[in-house]
Amino acid sequence: MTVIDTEVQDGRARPQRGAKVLDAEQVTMRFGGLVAVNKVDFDVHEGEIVGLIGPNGAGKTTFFNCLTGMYKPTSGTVKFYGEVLPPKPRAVVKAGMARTFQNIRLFGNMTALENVMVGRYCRTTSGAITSVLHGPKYRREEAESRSRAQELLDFVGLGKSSELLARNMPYGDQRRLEIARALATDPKLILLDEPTAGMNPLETQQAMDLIFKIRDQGLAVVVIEHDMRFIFQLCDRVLCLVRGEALVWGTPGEVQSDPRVVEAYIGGSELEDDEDEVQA
Amino acid sequence: MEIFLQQLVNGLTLGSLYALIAVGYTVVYGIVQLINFAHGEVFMIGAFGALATYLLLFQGQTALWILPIMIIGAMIASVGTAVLMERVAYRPLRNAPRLAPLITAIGISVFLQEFVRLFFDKVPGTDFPSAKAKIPFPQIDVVTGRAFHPMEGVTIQRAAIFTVAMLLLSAVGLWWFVNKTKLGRGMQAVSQDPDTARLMGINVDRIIVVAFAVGAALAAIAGVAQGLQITNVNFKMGFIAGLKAFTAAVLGGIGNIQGAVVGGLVLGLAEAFITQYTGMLPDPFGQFGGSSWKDVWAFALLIVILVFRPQGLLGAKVVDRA
Amino acid sequence: MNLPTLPDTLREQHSGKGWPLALVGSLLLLVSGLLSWSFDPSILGDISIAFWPASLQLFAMILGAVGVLLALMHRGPLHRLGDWFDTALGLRALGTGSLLFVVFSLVAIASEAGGLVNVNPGGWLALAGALLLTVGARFVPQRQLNSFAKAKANPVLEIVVIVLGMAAILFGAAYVLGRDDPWIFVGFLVMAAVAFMALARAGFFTWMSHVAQRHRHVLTLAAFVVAFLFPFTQDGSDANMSIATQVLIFAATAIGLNIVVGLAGLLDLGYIAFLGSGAYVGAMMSNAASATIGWKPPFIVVMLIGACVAATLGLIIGSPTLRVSGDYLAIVTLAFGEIFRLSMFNLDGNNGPDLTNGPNGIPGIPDLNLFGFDFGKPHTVFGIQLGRFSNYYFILLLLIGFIILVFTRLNNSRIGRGWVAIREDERAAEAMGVNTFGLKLLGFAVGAFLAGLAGTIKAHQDTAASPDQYIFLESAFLLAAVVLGGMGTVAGVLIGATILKLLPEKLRFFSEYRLLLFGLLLVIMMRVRPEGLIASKRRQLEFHEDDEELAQEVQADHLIDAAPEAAR
Amino acid sequence: MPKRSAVSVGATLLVASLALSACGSRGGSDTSSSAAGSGASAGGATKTAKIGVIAPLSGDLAALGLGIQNSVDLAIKQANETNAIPGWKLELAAEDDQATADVGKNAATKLAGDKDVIGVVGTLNSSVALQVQPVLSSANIVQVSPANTGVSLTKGEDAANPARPFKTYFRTCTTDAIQGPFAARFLFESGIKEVATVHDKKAYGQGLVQAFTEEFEKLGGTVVAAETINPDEDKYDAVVSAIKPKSPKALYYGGEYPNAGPLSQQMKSQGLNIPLMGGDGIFDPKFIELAGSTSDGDLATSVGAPTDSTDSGKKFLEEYKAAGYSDPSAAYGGYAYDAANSIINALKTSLANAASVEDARQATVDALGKVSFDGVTGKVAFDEFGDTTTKILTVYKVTGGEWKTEKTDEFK
Repeated sequence: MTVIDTEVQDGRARPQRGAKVLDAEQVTMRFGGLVAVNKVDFDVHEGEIVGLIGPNGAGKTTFFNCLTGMYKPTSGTVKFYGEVLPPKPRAVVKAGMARTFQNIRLFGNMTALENVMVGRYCRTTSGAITSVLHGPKYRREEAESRSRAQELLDFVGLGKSSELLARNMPYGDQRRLEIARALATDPKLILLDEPTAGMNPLETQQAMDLIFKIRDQGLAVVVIEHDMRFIFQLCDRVLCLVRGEALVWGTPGEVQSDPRVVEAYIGGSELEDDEDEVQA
Repeated sequence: MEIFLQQLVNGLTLGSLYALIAVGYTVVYGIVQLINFAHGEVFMIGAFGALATYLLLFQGQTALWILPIMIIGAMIASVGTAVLMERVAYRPLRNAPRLAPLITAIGISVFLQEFVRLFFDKVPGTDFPSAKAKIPFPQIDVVTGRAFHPMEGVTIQRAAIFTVAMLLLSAVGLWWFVNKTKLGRGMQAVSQDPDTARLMGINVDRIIVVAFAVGAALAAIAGVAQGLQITNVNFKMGFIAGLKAFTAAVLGGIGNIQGAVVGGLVLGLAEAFITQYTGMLPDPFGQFGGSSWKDVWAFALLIVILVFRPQGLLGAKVVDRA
Repeated sequence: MNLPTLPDTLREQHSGKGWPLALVGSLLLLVSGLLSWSFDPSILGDISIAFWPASLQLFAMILGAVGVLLALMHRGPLHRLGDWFDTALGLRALGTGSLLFVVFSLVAIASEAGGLVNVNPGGWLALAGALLLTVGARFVPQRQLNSFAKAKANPVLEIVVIVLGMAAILFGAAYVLGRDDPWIFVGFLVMAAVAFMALARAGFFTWMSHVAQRHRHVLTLAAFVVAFLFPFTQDGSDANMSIATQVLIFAATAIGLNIVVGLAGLLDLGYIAFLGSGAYVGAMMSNAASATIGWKPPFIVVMLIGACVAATLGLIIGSPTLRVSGDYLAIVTLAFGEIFRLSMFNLDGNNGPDLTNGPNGIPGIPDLNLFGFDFGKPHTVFGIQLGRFSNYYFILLLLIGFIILVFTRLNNSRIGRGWVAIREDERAAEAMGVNTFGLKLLGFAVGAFLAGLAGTIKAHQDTAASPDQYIFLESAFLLAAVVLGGMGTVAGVLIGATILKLLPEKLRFFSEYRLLLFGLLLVIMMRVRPEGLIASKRRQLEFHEDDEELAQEVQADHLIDAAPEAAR
Repeated sequence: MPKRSAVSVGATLLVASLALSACGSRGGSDTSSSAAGSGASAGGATKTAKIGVIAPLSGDLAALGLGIQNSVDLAIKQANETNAIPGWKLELAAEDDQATADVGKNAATKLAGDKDVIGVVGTLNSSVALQVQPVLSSANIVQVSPANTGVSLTKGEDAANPARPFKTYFRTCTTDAIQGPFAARFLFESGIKEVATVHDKKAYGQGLVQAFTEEFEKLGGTVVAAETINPDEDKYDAVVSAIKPKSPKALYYGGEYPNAGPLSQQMKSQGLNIPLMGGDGIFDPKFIELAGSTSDGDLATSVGAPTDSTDSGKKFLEEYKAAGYSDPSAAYGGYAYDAANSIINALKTSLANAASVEDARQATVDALGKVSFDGVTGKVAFDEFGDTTTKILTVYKVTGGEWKTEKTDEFK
């Protein structure tokens, strides 16, 4: 695989933290009587990889959805570059935040290239008329979209698969395609929901390399994961959520050594099904 | 006042008919989330089943005891059709893309209409009239004939009383079936959570067939009631009736059996009163009232409910079918 | 057309005998067409004369010729072509198919003339030929094939093939449309299907699709030239042209619907209302005596107004998509369609303002007259008389060309990708920044706009607009054309529209059963081939040979993946 | 084709056919000509002319349509037997219009494309005629309708300034403009001063009710309620409820029997016990079947004297019966028979010296305008608009489950 780049593989040569990209303050989310997320603080800077961990039902995905604008928090604010975004996925993407899905949600009957080109949608503006007339704007944007999409496919290591249907691609490639699609929206911040779910160790390693590579482009990255080892190797800071509350928020070392985290992971999976439902 | 009472009677009669058909939509939807678009045709086949029973066994007679046998004949025809179509057309599509069952349903609907139209008079061993034109429906003593006049200006048709009575009877029967029998409770379980129900050892396929059958049986009763009321049947009678009944089911909250009954009655009454009172409005508006526009208003109501309150009046099992 | 396959050993033992048998069978079939098939000169366009083949004889000769061609490609002078085409499979399909065709022919003769005794030696010879071919083909061994991807392209040859193919379609269409005898008509269809199957099995169409990829513009141009030439083959008769114009209007509307259903994945069961609104605008602004609007602008303006009215309706019907989707949306659109029809029915002055003249519609719409060209008058071009419907055919051809252009260009733009993304996964599309609601509305509006354009012409072509032309069943037919042909494709919709409009017209005995079969067809299609006769490029890729290995790989991967996923 | 089963016959024919094939000449039937007409060989001296029929041969109104088709067929057969037009053989070309305008137009296009078609009998429905007229007119083919009663078909849309829209269109039945008023006078004269009207909004029903209302009000009666129904509907509760409080003494219905029957039944079962009266569209046994036992007393007008009341009418009915058609001649059989005979009469002049059918079409249009003979429904002749000059009408009444003649009169 071409993505493996020995220089960043060790993951220790981390660039300087940049400006604050995302700032969540006291985010609370209630569904009826259930408090899914309770007063959580969170922030991400440019060039930083932040992890989000927690047992099943800890409210990770709910929190994630608050960050990406799918939900409007019951109280508290989420600011992106200092601004509160409207709770509309489209506006959020436009502002520069992109995401992937826990259960891969590609456009199965489109080719890999087309999938990525859909990601360019919000950065292009050709309307129906210029599209039909093949006007200069259409030609320019279409060529730009195409080359950018191919570039991104190359970047994630799928350059040769551009004409394959997404549904026919191997599982690991689908994950990477999803990342390429998210990158196509020109994000400042990318949120990855369990990017290594169902991957074997080799693929996991490749995914980690890819995430470093994205970070090295100056993007901020938020990762939700179950795989502790993966998170601790990858992230600069880690937030551990348990039952909707921020249990620990610090460097991988701090989180790893906190006894409460271990305890939470052993005994805390009561709200199993809630997460799936919220996701759907 | 007489006008009001008369429209109340008309509305309840119409509503009872809608309610009987609407149950079929709601039961099936509650269990498989399928809009059985062909249910209107099941209703139509019920009416023809009753007619065929009459023509075969009792031609020329008018005694009351014939009626239950006609209803049984109607049910055999309707239930048979519904079960067959579930088995042949819908079951193989249970995991198909979402457009497939709906398109199939349209296909079945057209097929059944045409089948009756073309072949009703070709049933071997009979001399049924051709269904290409309207066929007179038999008159039965007691339930057809001279109307009642409880007071000046109000008429109650005998067939109307029959329809409302059949609705009451069916509602009680249905309540008993759903709550008191094993199959009925199985139906409830499947509609709440098919996967768990399957794990608990409930035969989901069988429950689905039962749902189709129950809906068809009530539609058959509706078919007979309609035949007695308007004294003729034709192969097209299922389309609009089916659409209206679907509106009723949505109105009450699709998936909710009480909802279907309430929705049917509400829709029937609404239609009757809209017909009567919009026609009396001063002119620019009055033109859009009366019986010509009642279907338009019914469909407009359907759209408004689907858009703004898809869970209906009584709330329903709403599943995102996106 | 698959008989049980022979055991390999048996096939190897007799492999030498298969080819000559197949060749002789094909030759017999070819020769049989030159002999008399029946005693009775009055049936089936007179097949009683030797050395002057007609109808069924001609069809048998075509099948024989295909057989000879395939056989000679397998071994003999053309054997080098056999490296590319799977002649064995082709011959087998042809064998079974020819047998079917000959049996059909004999049944036709027997039923028309009263008994098999009326079959002449030609017919029996054809049967013998088909039998020999069937048996022989079973023993013909398959050869190692080269992939077309490696084939060296000879552009001139390829273009010639395209032109020949198109010419064949033109002559075939002109011939078959001239047949009124249902036996001959069906016989032709059987023959065409058999030839098509045989060539398809031989890989001919795979090659054609490669060729088409390389010469897309030539293909499009050729298709339009053929369509343009079609009226000239009709010898001044307008009966077929009347059907052809109906097919075009139907297809144009169906392509518009294809945007909504095929691309954006939104089921619309009230689509005929858009065609209807266009037609009503066309009618109300025409010079008809009962037209209800006094303003008579030039037709181009009327077209635009009609299209815009339809597009506005499209926006209204599309607006519930903000909150409603799936089955509920389908029912909402159905209700809108019914409301449209009932409104047109009611707006006659008694119930509401007098706009549409009620159930009687607006009759007596005069013919179009554009730039001094009167569409109602026959015109003579190159010595061939073209009637009223031919005139409309040409303008409709222009219209459908425009509609196809709009469809394909939108499909290949960011908007088209947005639609497909919505169809595939609306939430994911939204999360990728696609303006889902706006695009859905746009889909409805564009589709409705195109249908409205078609409607304004339809009003003049029909000379009337009335509510009973725009019933739910018509919407169902449109949907069926899209589903039958293949969602998201132009060619599929054209084929679907042609099948649904042409067959009932041509097979009058069948018209009574038209709707019955239509319903059955929908059910069977959904069960057997939900993607339609012609799968869209995107869907076709699913079956693409290059992907086959990959698909297996993916499956294997998923087996591995399934384990940890289940464990979670 | 007679059935040949004996092998010996086959063998003889084998020899014959081989001999025939040796000559190798083709009868000319497999040329590229696409018109339906060339199927019949133009052998001998007789040339072929076709008379088309456009009528609903399937669907709700098929009973009426088949009667028309058979009656025309009878007329053609008789003309051929008597060799009415020397040198020409007549053929029937029947097309189904399913009582739908669109289908009717296709049928007309097909007939217009047939070079042998000289005239068409049809249509049943005025709404279909509106679309058939222009198509046949553009090919200059005469059309004689046995049943269209819509006034505008011959007098144009503007009632004040009648102008004939199509020179090729004629009819053997009288129009709504006569039938409606005739009914109005009948009701008024039988002492009914308050009526309700209902129509199905179609050209026929609406025109009928309009003409009825004008005359009835002119006579001094009142129309207490005017309602419409949608012909697709089965239940008329709403309409009956709206009419009942106005307590009319009779209901005049504009439309056809598939709706009129159930309407009569339903209004009576809801306590509105007044006679329903309609035009020729409800004058059919099917009406009584659908209206049930309470239909006694319902009335219908129909054009002309009852077919079985005149000698020529009786003769027609006997011949029709003798010809063994499976469907009855129905309400319009006599008019269709007269329509066909009017065309045949015109052809006697126009085809006499014509080389081909196409050449004779204009002459046929001219000749048809001058036709005058005694038909089974009375005298057949046309005025300057193409309307029949006969204005005899009959009122029928349902008595004991059958239509019985009530009154025959000439409208003045």
